[in-house]
Amino acid sequence: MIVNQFLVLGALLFSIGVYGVLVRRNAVLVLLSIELMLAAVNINLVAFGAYVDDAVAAGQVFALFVITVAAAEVGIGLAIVVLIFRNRSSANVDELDLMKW
Amino acid sequence: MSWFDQGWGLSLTVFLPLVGVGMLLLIPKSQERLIKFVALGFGLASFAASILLLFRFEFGSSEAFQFGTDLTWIPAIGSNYHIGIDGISLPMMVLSTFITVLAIVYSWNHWPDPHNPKAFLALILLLATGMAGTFVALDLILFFIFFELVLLPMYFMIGVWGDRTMIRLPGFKREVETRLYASIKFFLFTLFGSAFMLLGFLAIYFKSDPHTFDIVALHQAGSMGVFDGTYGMWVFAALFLGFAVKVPMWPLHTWLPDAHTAAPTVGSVLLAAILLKLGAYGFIRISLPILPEQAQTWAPAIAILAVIAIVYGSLACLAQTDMKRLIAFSSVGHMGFVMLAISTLTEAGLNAAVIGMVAHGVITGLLFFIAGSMAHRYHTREMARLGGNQTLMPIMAGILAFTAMASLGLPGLAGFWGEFMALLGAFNPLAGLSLGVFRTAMVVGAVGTVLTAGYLLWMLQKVNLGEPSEEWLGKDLHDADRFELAAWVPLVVAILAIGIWPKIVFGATEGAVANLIKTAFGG
Amino acid sequence: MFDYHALAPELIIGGTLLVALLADLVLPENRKYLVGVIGLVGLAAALLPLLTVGFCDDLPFCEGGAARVMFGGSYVVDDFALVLKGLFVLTGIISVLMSVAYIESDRYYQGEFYFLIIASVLGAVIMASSRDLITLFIGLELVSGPAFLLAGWRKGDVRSNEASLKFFLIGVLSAAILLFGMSLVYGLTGEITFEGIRVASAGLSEEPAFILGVIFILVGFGFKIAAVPFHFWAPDTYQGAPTPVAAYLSVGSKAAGFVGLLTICYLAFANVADIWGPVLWILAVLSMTIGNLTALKQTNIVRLLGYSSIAHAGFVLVPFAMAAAYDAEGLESAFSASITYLLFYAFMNLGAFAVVIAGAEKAGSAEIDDWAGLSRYAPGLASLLGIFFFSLAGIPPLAGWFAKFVMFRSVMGGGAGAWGVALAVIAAVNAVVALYYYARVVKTAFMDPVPATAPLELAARHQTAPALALVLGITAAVVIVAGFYPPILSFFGDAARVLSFGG
Amino acid sequence: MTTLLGLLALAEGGEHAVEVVTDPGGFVGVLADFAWLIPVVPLLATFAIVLVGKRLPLKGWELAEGAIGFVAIYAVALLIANWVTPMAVEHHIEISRIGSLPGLGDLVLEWGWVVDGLSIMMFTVVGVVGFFVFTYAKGYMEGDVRFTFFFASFSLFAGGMLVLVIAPNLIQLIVGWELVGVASYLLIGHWWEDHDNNAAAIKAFITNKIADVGLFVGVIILGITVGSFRITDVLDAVARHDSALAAVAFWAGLGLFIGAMGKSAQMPFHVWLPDAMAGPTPVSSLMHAATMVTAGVYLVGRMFPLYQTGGMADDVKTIIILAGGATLLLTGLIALVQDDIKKVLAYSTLSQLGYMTAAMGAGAYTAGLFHLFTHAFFKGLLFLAAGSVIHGVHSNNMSDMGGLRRFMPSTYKTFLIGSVALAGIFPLSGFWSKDEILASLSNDASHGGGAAATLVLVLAILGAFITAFYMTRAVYLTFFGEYRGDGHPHESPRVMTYPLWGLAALAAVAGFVNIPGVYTPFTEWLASRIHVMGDHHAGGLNWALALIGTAVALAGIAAGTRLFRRDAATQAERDRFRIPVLYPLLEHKYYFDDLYLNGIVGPIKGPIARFVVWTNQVVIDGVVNAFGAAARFASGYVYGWVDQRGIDLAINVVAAGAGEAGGVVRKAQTGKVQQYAGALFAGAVLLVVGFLIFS
Repeated sequence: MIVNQFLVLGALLFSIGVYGVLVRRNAVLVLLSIELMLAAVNINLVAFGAYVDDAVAAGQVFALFVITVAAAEVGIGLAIVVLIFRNRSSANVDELDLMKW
Repeated sequence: MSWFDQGWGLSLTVFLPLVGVGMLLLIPKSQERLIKFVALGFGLASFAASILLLFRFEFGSSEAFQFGTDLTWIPAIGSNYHIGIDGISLPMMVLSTFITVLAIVYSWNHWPDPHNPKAFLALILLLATGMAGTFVALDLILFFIFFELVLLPMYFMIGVWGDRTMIRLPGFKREVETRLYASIKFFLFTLFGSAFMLLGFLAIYFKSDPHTFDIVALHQAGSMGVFDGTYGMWVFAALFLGFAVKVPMWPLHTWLPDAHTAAPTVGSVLLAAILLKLGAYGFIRISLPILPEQAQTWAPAIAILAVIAIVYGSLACLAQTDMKRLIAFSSVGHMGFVMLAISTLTEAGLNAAVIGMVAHGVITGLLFFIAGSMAHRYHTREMARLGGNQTLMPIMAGILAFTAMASLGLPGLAGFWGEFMALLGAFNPLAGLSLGVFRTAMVVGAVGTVLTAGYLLWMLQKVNLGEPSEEWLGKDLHDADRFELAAWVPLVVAILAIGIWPKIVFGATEGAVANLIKTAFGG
Repeated sequence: MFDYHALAPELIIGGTLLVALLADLVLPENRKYLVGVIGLVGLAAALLPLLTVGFCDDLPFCEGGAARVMFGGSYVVDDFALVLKGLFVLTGIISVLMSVAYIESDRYYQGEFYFLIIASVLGAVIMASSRDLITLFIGLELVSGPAFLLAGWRKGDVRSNEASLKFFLIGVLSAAILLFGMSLVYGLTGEITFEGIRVASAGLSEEPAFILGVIFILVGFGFKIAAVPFHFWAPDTYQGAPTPVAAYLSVGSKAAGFVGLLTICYLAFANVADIWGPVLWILAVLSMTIGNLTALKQTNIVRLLGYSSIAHAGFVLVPFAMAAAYDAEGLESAFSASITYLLFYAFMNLGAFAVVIAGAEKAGSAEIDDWAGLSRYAPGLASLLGIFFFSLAGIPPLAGWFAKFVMFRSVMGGGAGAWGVALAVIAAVNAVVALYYYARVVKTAFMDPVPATAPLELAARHQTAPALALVLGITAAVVIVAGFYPPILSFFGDAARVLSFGG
Repeated sequence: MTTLLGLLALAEGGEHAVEVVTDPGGFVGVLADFAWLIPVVPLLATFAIVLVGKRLPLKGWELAEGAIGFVAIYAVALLIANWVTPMAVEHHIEISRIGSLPGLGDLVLEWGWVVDGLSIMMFTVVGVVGFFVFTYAKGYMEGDVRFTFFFASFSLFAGGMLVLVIAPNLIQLIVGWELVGVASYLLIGHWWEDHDNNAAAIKAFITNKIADVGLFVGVIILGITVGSFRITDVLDAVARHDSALAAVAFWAGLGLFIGAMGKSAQMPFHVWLPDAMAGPTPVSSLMHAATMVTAGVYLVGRMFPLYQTGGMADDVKTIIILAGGATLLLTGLIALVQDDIKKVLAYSTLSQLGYMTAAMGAGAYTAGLFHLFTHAFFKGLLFLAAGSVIHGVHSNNMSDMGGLRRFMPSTYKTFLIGSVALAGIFPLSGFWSKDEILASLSNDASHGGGAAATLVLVLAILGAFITAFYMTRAVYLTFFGEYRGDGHPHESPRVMTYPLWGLAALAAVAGFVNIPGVYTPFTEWLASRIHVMGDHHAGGLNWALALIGTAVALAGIAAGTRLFRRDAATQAERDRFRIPVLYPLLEHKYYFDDLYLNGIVGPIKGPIARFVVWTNQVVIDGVVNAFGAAARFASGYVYGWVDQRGIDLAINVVAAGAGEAGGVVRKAQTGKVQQYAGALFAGAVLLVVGFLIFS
């Protein structure tokens, strides 16, 4: 089967995620962009998993783990964002420069 | 006493002061008398051990490492606790323990600000361990540890108890306290040197086969030319950097005047008397025997740097107005003679180097003691303001004059032998070395002795002679007290003894040196 | 399949977690510190099986030897793993001890705090044994996740929040990059276990996608060990986070990152050292140089330690750098050099942070200038400061020298050649530069006059908390003794070396 | 026969070597074996005086006097013994082995003592003259601030001088050489409250130290090439025409002679001696006239076979003779214009040392040392007498004296005897020794000495005239005419006058021990050396030269009398036209001092030294501090730009890598976290790209 299209898709998603991380100002959106990157990773894993198709289907298993961990991380992330929003009533990441020098 | 001869004697000499440090830390700060006695006790114990070794030493076979032991220390890197002394290290070790005791005695009632005898004495004892250890270590890593062990105490001694006058450095806006500048300068200079020295040790280790840090084994390897070619060149360069900073050789010497001047009296004494010797000793013990080929290549360069140091140091002294700084600069010149002697790679040269080091140790140590005591009385070191000291404090002035005479290499006193024999060695260096360079060096060095005489006599004139300026007439300037005399008289005796009967030192060194030269240079 | 003896540490810590949670539910507010005690007991208990497994061959009741392989090679308990688990558990214990007083001072969520630290330690312990990508990744996340929260523990403090969010975002981003790299590696080798990857990756060192994968994985760990240029989060986070947490991050989680790097580089990518060797050479040089130079300018001690820990990461990376050039002996000594460095670094850095905590309480601030003349009113503390900082600077006879030494040793030998020597020289110069800023703090504490603003009467009243004092005592003792007799630590570094390649 | 030191040496594992050429045996042998006491006793006396001197009834003088008395007796005993049977005995005690020379064996340090004619003669001079001077000094220094310290230094000098003359090897010779130098430094600066005296003392020390460079080099050359520092070994090598030595002998000989020029104050090293008069007069008498300044001549004598014709360094002889000639004339002239009576005698000493040196240069071993011998007595006497005068009138200047013969008769008579002896009038000692020098010079001129010898002969005769002239001047200005000083001059106490008479007697008769062709025991004494001294010594009395010399001297006296007998009052002004052309030159002592001070010492002490310190503080330390500054700057730069702001650049890289447009990048540069993220990603990209490019 042909794996390249999947890889290109993954790469695109990943790049978009990176773009988002770099330019979006709202922490939640940055978070989501990272989720995009993880999604790209999952695509890769699944595609490769199908491609190499080893006995333990490691790719797919890995993907499942990634999804779970991602969920957990989003939980942590949102908690922190809420915390910050409470203290400064803003979730803009570019205002976080207390410790510049 | 077999246990004593099999490593315990040396270990006691080296580590008793360290135990003393531990004891001091347990004593509350308020118990000053107790603190002093404990410190003195451990200093004396270490000294006694070294003297006992001196008497048990087999002078007949002074080329052999005696009283040694070789225990595994850090198996991970194949480094052992290998110690022992031969005729070269014996005088240096005894000197270090000797000076330590005197330093403690002198400190008895001379406390620089901020007082705190507990910390001060602890640092002296720590230094003692480092100094003695360096002279007995027969393993490169062990040597390195002891060599570095003196850094911290001296850094604190200068930085905490040092001279607080403000100086402005050329090219800098802000003024800074001398002690702060001097201490960190000393620290960084030495660490810079020794970092490269460590790389050099590693390079030796990996080139030797089987890999070893054992100095004795490496002497053999070196004499068989294992470390030849450009590889050895770089290694020698690395070691050179480490040792030359410590000696110090021109132009790596500039930490010395600052450190010596800023340090408290005892600090200056220990610096001048022992610490400077660690570098020169490193050359004799490590560089020469392990890298003989490179030593021969480098010898002319070292000789040239040495004579530059002699003349440069003396000229610098002529322009000093601060008595202590003058003495500090004089060390540059005198160590120049030691290095010149070493660079000749001859028996006469190395004998001269060792006796020169011992002599410089006792003489300059005493000079710093006196300079310190005078600053203690007059609250100034400006020679322009002093004068007529001979009238005000006859005894102290007398000892100062005596020591100055010894320092300018007066025959019959300790200083002469090192100086004269350095020149002697320079006249015919090891076969194959450029006669032109060394004989020129000899003449320049001889001229250096004239300059030396010059600045010392002028110092005496400014400080001792003439009518005392009236600013001192009212003051009660008591002459040397009993602690000062207790610390100085032994040094005076040593100066005389070594001067009249240099065999005290040569008797130990001659065999060891002859063997070293023979194995390393086949000469 | 299951080797309960070998897995005992993980199980005990896991159990401790549950107990801690329950205890936190039932305990009244003023008894919460007991959770910490429970944690300590649990962690201490976890040390026991480590020892019994480690010295299995000498013990009558124990069979199976020291190196045990489980789950088809995915999970291995060899001496390397044991040593590092030991390190992590000890770090955990010390961090908890440091925290007790600190957390009590602002009294909320103590229970969760200890819970999270122990969880993070558990993650690190798992990483030490994981020998495939998934386990490694899980372990990594288990280390990071709690750490994100811990960094933001002082909820009221905006700096703390900020530290936490920065840490989190960068952490997750790097995790994503790491995963992307892993996915590529998996795809190109078709293997998950390190052994399999090592075999399959034999010919791949020219394959761009594979190179991309490897480098992305390095980047992911580079974040964890705070190597330049992936270090930016570290100073901010250390400064903002509660100091004990900063201590834990700079030692525990950094060490965890190195464990991942070590195992994956030396086991999975052993055949493609020519890829990661040069990369890590560059990272090492950048980390040492920029870390040290930047530290020179710092005015806040915690931040200074942050940059110093970056520089130290560079020093730990040094032995990796020449891997491509090493012969077998060289590889082994490099591997052990890194571990030994980590062991020594752990103790002196934890000690340094402990001093900073105690000192900040005495001097009322963590700004260097406020520490002027500390030795006048807190001589003991000042001396400890000197001990730990000069040890970090690598001045004999304090333990640090040996760490530096093995680091130099690894690049000078093993046929490292000119690049190795060059790296050694750069490291040497950096060591000298580093001395300057360490010495500057000591100088302030010892040689500067006490400022008028110094809260002397407060300092006089204030007593260092016993737990913290205990930490100081232990670490100081280790630093001094190991300085004169390094084998007490280097023994473990060595042991780890010998058997990890056997296992 | 082992002695105490020998035992000590053996105990130390050294060897005690005895080298006997003509063993006197018996009691004399014992004397020779214990001769090491000669230097040791005064040195011990020195320590004793320093330690307990102040507490003794006579404040330490008795120790000094006892020591020097012992030396005198011992020396005379040896002299007599040597008179009966010439002896030459050497003892060496090894201190230690300091190295080995390929082919030559070990190089050792030794203490030792040589008892032969030459050293015995010197013992006698030092001992006897010393005894008189020490006695005299008790009176002269009575009530001085540092009476005790004075005698400590004085017997230190005696000890050092004897270490020098008893030395069988060059190292020990250097030891004594420097010891007398220090003693001289201490005694010239005895009244150190006045910085002029200190300056004089330092000048003396430094000048000698400069000359010592030559001595050191010479000694080192000899020691290394011969493989031993023993003088006998060196002379053996000369005797057997050792080729290695022959190659360097000239330089070695020159080096030694430069050292000798320093101690014996030959031009251009003469500048220190006149200033040395700042010391107490007994010092000037014993050290700066009788003994110490003759050490240079002694050294040449001791090493004579090296210089003598057929020796290896006989080319040096020309230099020696010329140096001597120049010194004897030029310094003699300066004596003409001095007002300070001690300065007159000082320049006269320089001039007489010139005679000795010239004689040595002429290869006249005996003549040179004979003049040393006689000169010791009459010049010592003259200084003591002058001291007695100064003691009487409390001034050094002859312009404050005059007519003193009435007030201090014995001083006057003894001074007169000394002057006549110095002028070389028959039959006083000076006549014999000076005549022998003239004879040897002419002899040398006719035996290959060449033009130099002839020239110096003429100079010497001229010098005889000048000597007589200035001594006459001194006598008239001091003892005749009206007393011009203030206060009432008085004769000195007996403790001072008796020594004057003692020395006067010796000054009168000392010459008879060497009447050429008639009775010459002195020549035999000096001949009793381990090595034969070739010495072309004029056979009989050279009548022609004797007459010329005497005539010239008488002429000088006549001229002096005519010029100075009547109006001594205003001599200072009159000197100006009495010595028309030379005067300004003489007044400024040929500008030597100005040259040395402003030309050499000044620059070194001033600009050069300051420049060196400047290089130290600014150049070398500048580099050091620059490193520090650079590190600080770099850290500022790295922290400010790379670590904190420069990440923007990283973002651009990412943007470029991700093919983004610049506009987006602008926006991207806001939040710090995102910059960190950007840096992270940029790092990754850079590494990958870099790797793909470079591998």
